[in-house]
Amino acid sequence: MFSKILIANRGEIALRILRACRELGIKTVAVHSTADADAMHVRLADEAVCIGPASSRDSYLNVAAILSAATITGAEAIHPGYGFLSENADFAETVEAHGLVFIGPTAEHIRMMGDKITAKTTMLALGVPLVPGSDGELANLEEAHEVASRVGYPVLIKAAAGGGGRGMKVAHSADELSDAWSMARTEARAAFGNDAVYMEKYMDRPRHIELQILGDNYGNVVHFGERDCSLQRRHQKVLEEAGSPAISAEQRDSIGRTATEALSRMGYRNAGTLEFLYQDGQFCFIEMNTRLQVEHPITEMVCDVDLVREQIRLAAGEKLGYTQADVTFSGHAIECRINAEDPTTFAPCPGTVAVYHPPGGLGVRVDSALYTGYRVPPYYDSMIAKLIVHAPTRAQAIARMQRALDEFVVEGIKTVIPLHRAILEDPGFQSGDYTIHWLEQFMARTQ
Amino acid sequence: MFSKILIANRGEIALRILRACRELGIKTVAVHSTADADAMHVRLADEAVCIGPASSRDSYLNVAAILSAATITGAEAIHPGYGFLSENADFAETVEAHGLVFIGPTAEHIRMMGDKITAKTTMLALGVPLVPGSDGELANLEEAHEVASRVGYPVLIKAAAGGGGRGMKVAHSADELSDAWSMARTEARAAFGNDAVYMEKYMDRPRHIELQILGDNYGNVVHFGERDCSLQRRHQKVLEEAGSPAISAEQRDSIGRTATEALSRMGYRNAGTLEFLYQDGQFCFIEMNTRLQVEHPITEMVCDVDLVREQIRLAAGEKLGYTQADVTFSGHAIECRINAEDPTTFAPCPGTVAVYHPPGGLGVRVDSALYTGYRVPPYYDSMIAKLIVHAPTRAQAIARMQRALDEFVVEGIKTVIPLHRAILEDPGFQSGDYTIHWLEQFMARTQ
Amino acid sequence: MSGLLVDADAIRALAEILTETGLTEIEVSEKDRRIRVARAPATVQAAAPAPAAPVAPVAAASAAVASAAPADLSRHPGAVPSPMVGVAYLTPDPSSPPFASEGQIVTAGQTLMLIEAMKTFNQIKAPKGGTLKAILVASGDPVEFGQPLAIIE
Amino acid sequence: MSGLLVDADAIRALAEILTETGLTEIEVSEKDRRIRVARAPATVQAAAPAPAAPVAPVAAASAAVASAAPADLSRHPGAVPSPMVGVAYLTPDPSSPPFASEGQIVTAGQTLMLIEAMKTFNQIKAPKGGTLKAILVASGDPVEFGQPLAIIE
Repeated sequence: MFSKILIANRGEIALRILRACRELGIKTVAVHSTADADAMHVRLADEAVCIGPASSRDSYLNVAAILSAATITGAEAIHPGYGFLSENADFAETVEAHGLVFIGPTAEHIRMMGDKITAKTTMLALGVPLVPGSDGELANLEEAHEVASRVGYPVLIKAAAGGGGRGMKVAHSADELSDAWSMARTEARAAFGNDAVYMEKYMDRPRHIELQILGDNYGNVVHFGERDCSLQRRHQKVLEEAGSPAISAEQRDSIGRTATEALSRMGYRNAGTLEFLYQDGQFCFIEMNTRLQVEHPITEMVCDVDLVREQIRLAAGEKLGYTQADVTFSGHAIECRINAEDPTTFAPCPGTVAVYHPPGGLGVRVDSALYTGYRVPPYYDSMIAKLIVHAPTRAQAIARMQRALDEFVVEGIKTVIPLHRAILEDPGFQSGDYTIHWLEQFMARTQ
Repeated sequence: MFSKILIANRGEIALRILRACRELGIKTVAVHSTADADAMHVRLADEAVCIGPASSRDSYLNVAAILSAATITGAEAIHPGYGFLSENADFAETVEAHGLVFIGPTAEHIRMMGDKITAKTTMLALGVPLVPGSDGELANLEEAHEVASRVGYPVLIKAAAGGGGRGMKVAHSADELSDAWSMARTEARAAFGNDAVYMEKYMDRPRHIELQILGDNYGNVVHFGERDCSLQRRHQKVLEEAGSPAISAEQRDSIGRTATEALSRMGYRNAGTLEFLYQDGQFCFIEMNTRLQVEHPITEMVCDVDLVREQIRLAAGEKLGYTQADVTFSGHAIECRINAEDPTTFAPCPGTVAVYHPPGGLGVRVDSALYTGYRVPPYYDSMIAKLIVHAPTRAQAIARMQRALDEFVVEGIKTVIPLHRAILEDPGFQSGDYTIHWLEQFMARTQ
Repeated sequence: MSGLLVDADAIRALAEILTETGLTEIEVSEKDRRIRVARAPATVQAAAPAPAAPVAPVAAASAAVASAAPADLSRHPGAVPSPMVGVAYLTPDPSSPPFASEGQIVTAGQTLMLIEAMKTFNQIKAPKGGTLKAILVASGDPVEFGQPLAIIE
Repeated sequence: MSGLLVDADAIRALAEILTETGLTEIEVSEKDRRIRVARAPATVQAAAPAPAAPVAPVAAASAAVASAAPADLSRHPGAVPSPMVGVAYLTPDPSSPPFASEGQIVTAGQTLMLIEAMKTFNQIKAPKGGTLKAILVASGDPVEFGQPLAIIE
């Protein structure tokens, strides 16, 4: 096991990693920008090194400074957290080239999954289902009709060179296909100078479901079930649940088996998350995150596992030591991301926290680096706390989250706590019957 | 189910009960003394009624005021918490006479267990083992020899009318018995005017083990395993563990079966705790607490049960709905009682909490009604917080408690956090091999 | 000579600006007139000598039975505080006239009202003589310990 | 006689300046008119004007590499801060004399020491000319970003 780990991150995740290290008896090195000199993880770390000015580019993204800090403190491994350098394959490579351990997958796998096309073709080859559609470019309208009748309407015609929604048309039935085909090609030609298009099944009301996995260096891979991250605003997750209200134990087992077999064949190591769009019983792989996720605590609650501890253990070369059969699921967990933002306009609200009083009691977990008097700096992400609850049933978890939100006091800055209260009170949310569009519709409806 | 509950207590346990009510959708009435007008549970309750001045006798022990508060607010049930009126049979009776529900056992059972002699004879009759000894008064020295050789040395000769250690002598072998017999009788005659004595096995290095049980109104009783409360100072529990490092699963099952059968035959309802002295594989019943215990959270953590929710459900007439086979034990939990006391002299330190920052993260629970700026009043118990951790193993729970204690900030008043740190670092504690004398010896050794 | 002229409108206007701008103090003066408005910041420390200085931080609003409004009056020197929790009655029985009326001169020991607690009726007597400036509860109102029932001046 | 003239716009403008500048009080007077606005700091602490005011509450003592001591000197006007994390060397190689010595007059651009980071040696040059009052690190010392390396006056 390592005797000293450098934590190449800030905020709540730096504190999360520090806690895991402490409990493993591992010394910690906090690196920080000048703006974070008073951060909680800096104060609690065994050693702290200022690595640069407030700007992330010159501090938390400064590979040379982080490696120098590791060298001068004698750290043996680097935990990248999430964001910043966590999915930077070059960083992982450089860390290993310096004889240090990168707590995460291999640089090769980070690179592979960082390229969205390569990620999809790799997963497809390993038997993981993608969004059904054409095998690449459509030759002509006849082929479009053939593929559409195979995958089922509605379908989406997309520019091969596309992006940003341009050159993208929906056909809800065969009648609409010819028009969609022409319009997509015209738009694609205009936008990208290339009228090649391909077809995908159009998922009009999908859920965002992701699967947590862990692998050791010896080909053993287990999954820890799914998280439902459908509640998003502008592709930012707002509230997550484990398990998903839409997924049965059988479905979990089935997609879990597919995923763990694929990753085991790939030789994937450490933590990773497969993201799927899910609709009508079908999981469609969209991407893989080769790192710890923000929302990992809800999985920890339902599976009674310490994922960061596991990451460290596995990076140190230990074996998983358990199999899929040993992973059990108990109760339901919800996480609310508390951002320092206006709850209606979502304008970030950095500033001084006049009063910080987190909720407590049974089944409540708060992951936050906030404290009374802390100044939320304006330079970084606005997420200041994660409120996580666990209870035997989803209904009890909702009730527990409501009471915890009512106890949570953050004064001096605005937070999205009122938005979370409103979501939890809504019958639509309570029913569990929502899609990735639900939250934006909810906000349009309530504002 | 009730629609409104009056919480007849203060501090962390009032907040604990309030949280359970909130999660059940039950309205709460906080009653409080003038000294507690700014208490957290008062602020969070749906309604609050000031019932008297700071003195407990005129407020939290004021039956008339509490019942009037229940009447004017329309509460249907009263939760007494622990301490104050929780084990007052007359109070329970009066509550029921007013047509309200007392959340606890029957007045009859409270009264029965409140009398230590009746409690013991009742339990003995129901098959629960007591400390072995004579059946009442010893007729003569010969009988003393007979009993002593039956129960095994060392033995204790105690004044039948005694108390406070007077008229109490230990004999470690048959040689010492005659002297002990004479001296005990002489002391008993001098102290109590009555030289009747009886004999008990002298447990020289017992552990304090207690068993949590729950019963419904229909004779169903289950237990939730044991808590080891051996770490005491002047009969005050300081740190508790679940399970006990000394008790095997088989021993738990065995004493649990004995206890639940006894309480089922007795018709015991709601929460209760059987306290035992435990030594050399033998459980000896000493008393029963007919209420929620301070240390109930560690049981909640290892059994994944909400005991206060269960109390309320059962008081409302619901059935347990599960059997002993459904109760499972997972991992290890530790509770540190954080008192506002000097950690070496134990002098109480009421005052203003300049900074309150509880620890957070995975497996950490804080039950406390403190907040930054709160004034700890000098009138009540000095316990200001309970820090509870849960982890897969005892070693991990100890490491987690250590990191949580390191994160815990209570400034402005002295607390016993340094004592807990010292205990957790001690190899003797870490070995798990301790008795009810360990803590006082530890303190004598380290100071 | 007339008393001090209080420009209530100006004060209200300043108070509004105070709220709007988040200031804690505004002082405006002109010649020998001066208005200063202030609002103590909602901090936890700095403990202004308020009747109940530290206040538990509460995120969700929560109501307290009949305790918010009379909080100020409880410090009034002529306040008659309730000695118990119960229900107030201003008349001996529903058909009778009240024990006492506002504006009336009362003598020490005179019954002002009843508080019912545990099915017994307790007489609340005037602690001193004077003018009964105000009766602060109505018949049937629940009252808590220490709640001001009346003001005698 | 009319009430006091409240110049609401002026107060709002002052409130904005207060926010923008981080002041806690502004008083403006002209002839016999006077406006004073204040905003108490919303801090919890009594916020001493320390270099880094809010400090995370820490129960257990925790050490910070070479950051405690030089904290004060980092605000010295003549401080030369480290532009990077690394290891300081005062000589070009172990057998050579140091680049500069305390008390010496240095010119702007003169090399004072080296910082090794990622196996490259970076020259730390005097940002201005003056007397080298102090060298704050020794050869082989780890240094962090912003740490004062020397004082030139």
